[in-house]
Amino acid sequence: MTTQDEVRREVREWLQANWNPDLSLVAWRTLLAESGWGVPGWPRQWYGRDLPAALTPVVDEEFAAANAVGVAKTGIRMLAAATLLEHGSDDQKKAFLKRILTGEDTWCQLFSEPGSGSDLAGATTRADFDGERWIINGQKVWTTSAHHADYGLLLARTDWDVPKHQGLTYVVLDMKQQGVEVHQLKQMNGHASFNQVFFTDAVVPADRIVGQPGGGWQVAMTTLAHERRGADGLRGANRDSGLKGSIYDEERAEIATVMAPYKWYPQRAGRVDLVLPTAKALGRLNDPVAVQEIARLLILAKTAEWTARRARAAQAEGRPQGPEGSLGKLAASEVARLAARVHTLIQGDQALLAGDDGAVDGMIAEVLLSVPATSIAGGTDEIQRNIISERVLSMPREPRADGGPFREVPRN
Amino acid sequence: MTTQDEVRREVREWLQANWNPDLSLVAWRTLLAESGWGVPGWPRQWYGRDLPAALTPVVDEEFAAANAVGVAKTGIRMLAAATLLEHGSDDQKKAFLKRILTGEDTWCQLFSEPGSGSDLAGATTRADFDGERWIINGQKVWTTSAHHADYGLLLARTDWDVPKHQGLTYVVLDMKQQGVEVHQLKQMNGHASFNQVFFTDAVVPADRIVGQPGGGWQVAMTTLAHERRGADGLRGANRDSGLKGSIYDEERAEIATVMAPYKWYPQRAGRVDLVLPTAKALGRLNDPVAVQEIARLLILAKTAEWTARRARAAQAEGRPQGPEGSLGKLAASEVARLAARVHTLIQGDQALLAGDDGAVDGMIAEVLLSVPATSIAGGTDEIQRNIISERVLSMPREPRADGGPFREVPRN
Amino acid sequence: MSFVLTDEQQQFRDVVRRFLDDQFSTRDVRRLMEPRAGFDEAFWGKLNRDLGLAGIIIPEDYGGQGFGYAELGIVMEEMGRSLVCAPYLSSAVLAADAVLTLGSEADRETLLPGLADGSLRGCLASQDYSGPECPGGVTTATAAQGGVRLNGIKDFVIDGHTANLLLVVARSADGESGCYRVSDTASGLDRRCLTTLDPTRKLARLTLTDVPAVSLGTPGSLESPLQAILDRATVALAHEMVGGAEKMLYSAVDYACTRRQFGRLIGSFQAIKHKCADLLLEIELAKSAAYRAAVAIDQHETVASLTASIAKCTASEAYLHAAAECIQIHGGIGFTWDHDTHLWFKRAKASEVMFGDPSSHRARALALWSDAI
Amino acid sequence: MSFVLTDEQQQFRDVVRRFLDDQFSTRDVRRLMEPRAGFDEAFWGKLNRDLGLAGIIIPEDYGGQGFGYAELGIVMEEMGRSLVCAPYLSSAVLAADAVLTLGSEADRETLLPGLADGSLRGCLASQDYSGPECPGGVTTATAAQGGVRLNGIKDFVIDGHTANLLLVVARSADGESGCYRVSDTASGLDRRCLTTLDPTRKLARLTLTDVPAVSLGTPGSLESPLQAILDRATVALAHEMVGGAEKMLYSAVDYACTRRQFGRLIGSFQAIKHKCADLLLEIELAKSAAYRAAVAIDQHETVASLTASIAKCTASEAYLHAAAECIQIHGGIGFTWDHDTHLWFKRAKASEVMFGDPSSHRARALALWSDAI
Repeated sequence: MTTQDEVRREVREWLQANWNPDLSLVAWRTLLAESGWGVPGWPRQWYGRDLPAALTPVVDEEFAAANAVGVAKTGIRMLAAATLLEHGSDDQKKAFLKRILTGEDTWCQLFSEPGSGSDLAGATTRADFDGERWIINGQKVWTTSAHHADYGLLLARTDWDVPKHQGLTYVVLDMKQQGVEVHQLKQMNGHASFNQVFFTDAVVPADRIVGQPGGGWQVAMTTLAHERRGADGLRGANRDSGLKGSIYDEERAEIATVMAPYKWYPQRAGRVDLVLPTAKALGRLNDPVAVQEIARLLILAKTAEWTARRARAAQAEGRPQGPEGSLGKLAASEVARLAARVHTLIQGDQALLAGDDGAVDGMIAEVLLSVPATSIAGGTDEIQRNIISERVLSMPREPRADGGPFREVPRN
Repeated sequence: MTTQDEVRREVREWLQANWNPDLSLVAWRTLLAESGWGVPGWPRQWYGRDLPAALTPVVDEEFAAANAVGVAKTGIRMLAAATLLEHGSDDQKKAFLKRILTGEDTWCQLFSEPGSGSDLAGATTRADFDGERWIINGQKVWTTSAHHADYGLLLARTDWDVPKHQGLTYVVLDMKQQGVEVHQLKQMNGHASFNQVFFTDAVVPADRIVGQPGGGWQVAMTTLAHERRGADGLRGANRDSGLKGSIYDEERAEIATVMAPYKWYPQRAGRVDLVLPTAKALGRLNDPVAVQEIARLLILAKTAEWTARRARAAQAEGRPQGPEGSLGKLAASEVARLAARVHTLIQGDQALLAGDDGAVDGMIAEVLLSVPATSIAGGTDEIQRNIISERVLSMPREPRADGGPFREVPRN
Repeated sequence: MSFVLTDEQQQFRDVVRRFLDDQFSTRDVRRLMEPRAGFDEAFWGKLNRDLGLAGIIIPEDYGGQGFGYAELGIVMEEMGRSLVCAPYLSSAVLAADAVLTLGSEADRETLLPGLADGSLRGCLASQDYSGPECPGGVTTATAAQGGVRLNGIKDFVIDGHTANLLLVVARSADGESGCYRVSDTASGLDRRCLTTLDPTRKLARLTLTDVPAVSLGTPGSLESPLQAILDRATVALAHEMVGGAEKMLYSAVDYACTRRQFGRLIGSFQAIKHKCADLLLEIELAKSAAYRAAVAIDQHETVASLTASIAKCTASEAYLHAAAECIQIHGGIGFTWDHDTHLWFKRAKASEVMFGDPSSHRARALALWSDAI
Repeated sequence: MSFVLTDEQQQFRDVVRRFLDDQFSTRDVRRLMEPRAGFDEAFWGKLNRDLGLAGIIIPEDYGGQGFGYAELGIVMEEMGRSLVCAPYLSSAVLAADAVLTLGSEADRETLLPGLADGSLRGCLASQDYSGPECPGGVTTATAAQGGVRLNGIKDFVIDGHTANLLLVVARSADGESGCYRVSDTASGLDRRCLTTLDPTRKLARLTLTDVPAVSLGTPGSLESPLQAILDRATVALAHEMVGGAEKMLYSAVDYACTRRQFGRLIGSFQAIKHKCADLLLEIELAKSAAYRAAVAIDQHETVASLTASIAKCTASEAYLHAAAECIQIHGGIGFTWDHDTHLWFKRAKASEVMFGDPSSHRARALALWSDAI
């Protein structure tokens, strides 16, 4: 068995021999992908080194020590990669994985539809086989980064005469084609981070099906599980190394593009970090009522963090990944809701002020207008409660009203 | 149209001529029932005077002014009377109504069963017709006063091959017979105010059916509507006139018997009245956190009271009685729950002490152990929310899982 | 004390609702919420010509309708439901009440007819600016030739940047507080529309530098009458909030009764039904409080301040809760700019802290608690 | 810092759970909750002979097991789940910790082996009686021949009426606080079992009138070590509460998965399912807090008091909420005496205010807040 020290020595030697900040970003990442050190946890056959999860942090540490740039790791691309690794054909892996790591391609996820939000499996965007290619018609929504994505992970209905979960097919769609139209969607907080995507006879070649025709729901579940686990690498991706040099500039630009739609996510989560500083600055820690509410919030956020850590530690010890993602998501909704209340309690009528007039550069106002998204995006609180009660507590499902051929299911 | 003044003169004259505190309670109430002044809102044919609801308070005022005892008005007897007035045969009215008013008979309500609590219409106590009489077998529960009641309002299943609401029959059951066994049921707060009632080949004569065989659910709805409206006369029945004389003593004794099982109801409701006095006595009004919670409670209780008054005023103006009962019941649950929290916050560890050691003669501890009943008794909060959403907000019912012949409905 | 609308009041509500349904939509809200807009001259004119709404609480002798707060409450509820953008709270409620309460007979005769017909759009600048760099700032009135000069900064003045009758509370050197009329074109007056999270109702900051002013009525100990004016405006606001909350609830219910997921109307799921039932209860309680508070004003009860606080904190929580759940029940679409729900959500959020947040009103309610309510 | 039980800890939990499942049921609870009972000598003996539970935190040198609060937490969770009635919190946690922390080496050698094998059942009387007629009363220690005499009233002493080792906190004339051993048969000692709403754990009032006592360790400024002892007991209690809360949740879930109404298992209704999901989250958060607080004690972290407060207030609310919802989901039957749920409900309610109510712990948590947690 490989030890930590062996891995550390090996990666350090490789970096000493190969790391070169004067390369272009893509050139360096190509080298990295081929060496397997970019994603050492992946299979050797596909740009990895089959390293157990417990040992990959060592690699990250050595990259950080050497100020070496890593592969592209943020955004939907990582969900695409995880899904293709699990369900893709060898040809698909060959075609897409490397360019995902080099950052040459960006991706988006085309699951939600206006008529199927909570009920993702109720998608009605259709893919019809014309004997040679799949012809796509319909509409998707809540698509982050669709306006610059090269490829989309599309869930489409290919069979209307079987129960709804069995008639879906998962395909890789080339976004840069006629028949794909992308419109921005503005939110109530003024940001516009999502898109609507319209398909009019868009085309997907036959070999771009991931998994089997009719087996799209299982493939989508893989993508969603990785998303709930936070594999989209959005956490902490905003840290800037501050290093000077063209390759670092290139990396920063790449990350900035991917992260742009997520700028308001910290506000959506409630900006718990602002609570104590603003309360102190405004002398609100002398008010016992404010103290109770602030404590309630900080305790909720902290115990949620500990609970997530406990779940991760259990996984690290090899216990199965459960639906803790749903517990964490529900906790995050509570935190965000309570944070909005607490910010208001602290600020009083100053909470009204927005933009340049607003407290903490308008961040408080942005929090107040952003938190309502937390309990909706990525599955509503109600869906999370269904998942928790059914999959963790093993409580019975509700009687189904959507069985039988999808064609006959009542829908919008 | 009769005016207030006319009614006032008429009742005053009648009382001057007839009120005699030296009569026995039953003798006086018999006179009263026959005069129609005991329940002036009832039909003339049945011990009333057809007086509109707006005018009956005048009668009460004159009785109070004369210190005249009224008819028996508390407990399930009034629900029995209201139900018989609406659905009973003339023979039944003749047999029962007068003795209800004189207080000679007491009644109980036999609806709930161990297997049908929220789902009252799922009753499985059976009534089988033997060609002459109905034979009753089964078990009821949560029956207040069953141990001394003369008659019971029984909902029993007479047809197992029709949908569940259509196979129920409503009968008047003589409680003083073999085949009816009553056991006390002790609650978690130490009181024992309810009974279980077991039927083993108990007998109901054919002419004791109220309404039609199979039409029991509609009749039960009448009883329940009167119950939710508070027609059981439990509100304010504890006021003692303090008057001396044998007829008053008799009345007090009669009321005491009926009211005994309800002794803990004020505690169940949360004893909001104790909050300000105890908070003041313990100096807790200096604590801003306590102040918030106390205010929250008092405001909740007060706005619930105003809302009930608004609903009554609307009814008094002739607008239809709606399902406001469910809103009031839901509010009462909130009040009770919050009251328990507030009492604890005020008392701190003194809240632990019970019995003679306890705050306010142990009343606070009794509140803490009684409030959980509020959100259950008389229909759970969940049932009230169903009623409100379906009947006030016209939201769709859930898909039925209990249609078809009752025999085939899955049950406990 | 009656809690039930009379038939006349019910008819009045129907008239107001029909008018607003015809004349005002969220398309207007979206137009008027642009920076510095705030209201529409034509709509304001029609509102007053056709229904005389600006004069509701102004006595008939001064050109008004001489109604009470019960009727005002009806108007506010309907305006809350339709999310009307107009200087109604500022002018027809606050300014009209200030002139009625504080003004001399001459002031009333001069100002009330204009306020009643809407040609005057008043505002009441009662709150001093209190930023970190200027805590506890007080606007002062200094005697000068032919009147006084005002200096200071007034904050959160509703419609303060568009009003053409400015009433400003200030304190003189001897500590007396007074209410002063300032011309909207006075020199030394700077009016800035604040950027707030609720673009549907505009708030302004008035900076006064040696601004000439004349006293409204006689300066004196105005704390108590001023508080009473604010209390009455608080009750009017509570009615507006109750109307908005009801709109949010029924909007959510309507959507839930047409939207299908999992082969069912989402309104058939208990998760949604029970949410709506709880909201209805909360809103009914808040409505009772608002009605009760209006009665207390109209009957000149001593508990008017207490009931105002009860009305405000229950309405605040009900409205915000209803607006948030309305977004939740709509799901993603409810969070978009193009969907209308956020317009009410923003009004709810801003109204929550206007005239005091719920916790301050709860504390005041308990301090004033009386069995007479 | 690890939040996950090791395999050994998991096995230990299994052993404790199996033992309690076999040896203790709610039939025992009902027997022991009779007035003045409180525990069962035979069960207590077996608990300590078979599993050595009374010695969990006592070092091996003194006959204990030398475990930390992680293991103690496991025991408390399981005891909470089974609603064990035994002098465990009083003796194995509070008294053992007091002797360890405050006692001299001689005290430890004399007392710990007995506490570890259960032959000594200790209690710690730390709280002074404070009734309306005697606010702020303080128990005093006065020097006398061969030791001291104690005077005062101690309140809410867990198992104080049955303990055979009484440790009493008192203050001397010069203001020093000390902890004193009192014989359970001492003259002048009156012990009364209080009537509380939770008959499953007995609390006593000790009235001391010139009671002879000897000092445990050296009197001095004991505020800080005493607070630390109470903090650690608070963490142990939080674990017990988490165990009880889980029991309540799973009891509700089990019932909902067998009870049918309207032709369906009630556990298939969202009203019930979502309640249970929310409870699970709340309990998981409280459990994380309890684990974190145990780690802080075992690692001697400076944030131990802070994490104790977090653990206590989250566990209090989760337990009470779970017990109340467990009654609600059971419906009427859950409110009856013969059904077991109320036993946990009462323990939850009493534990809520023991060692400080949630709001006092929240306030303390914020005062102590640190980024080091």
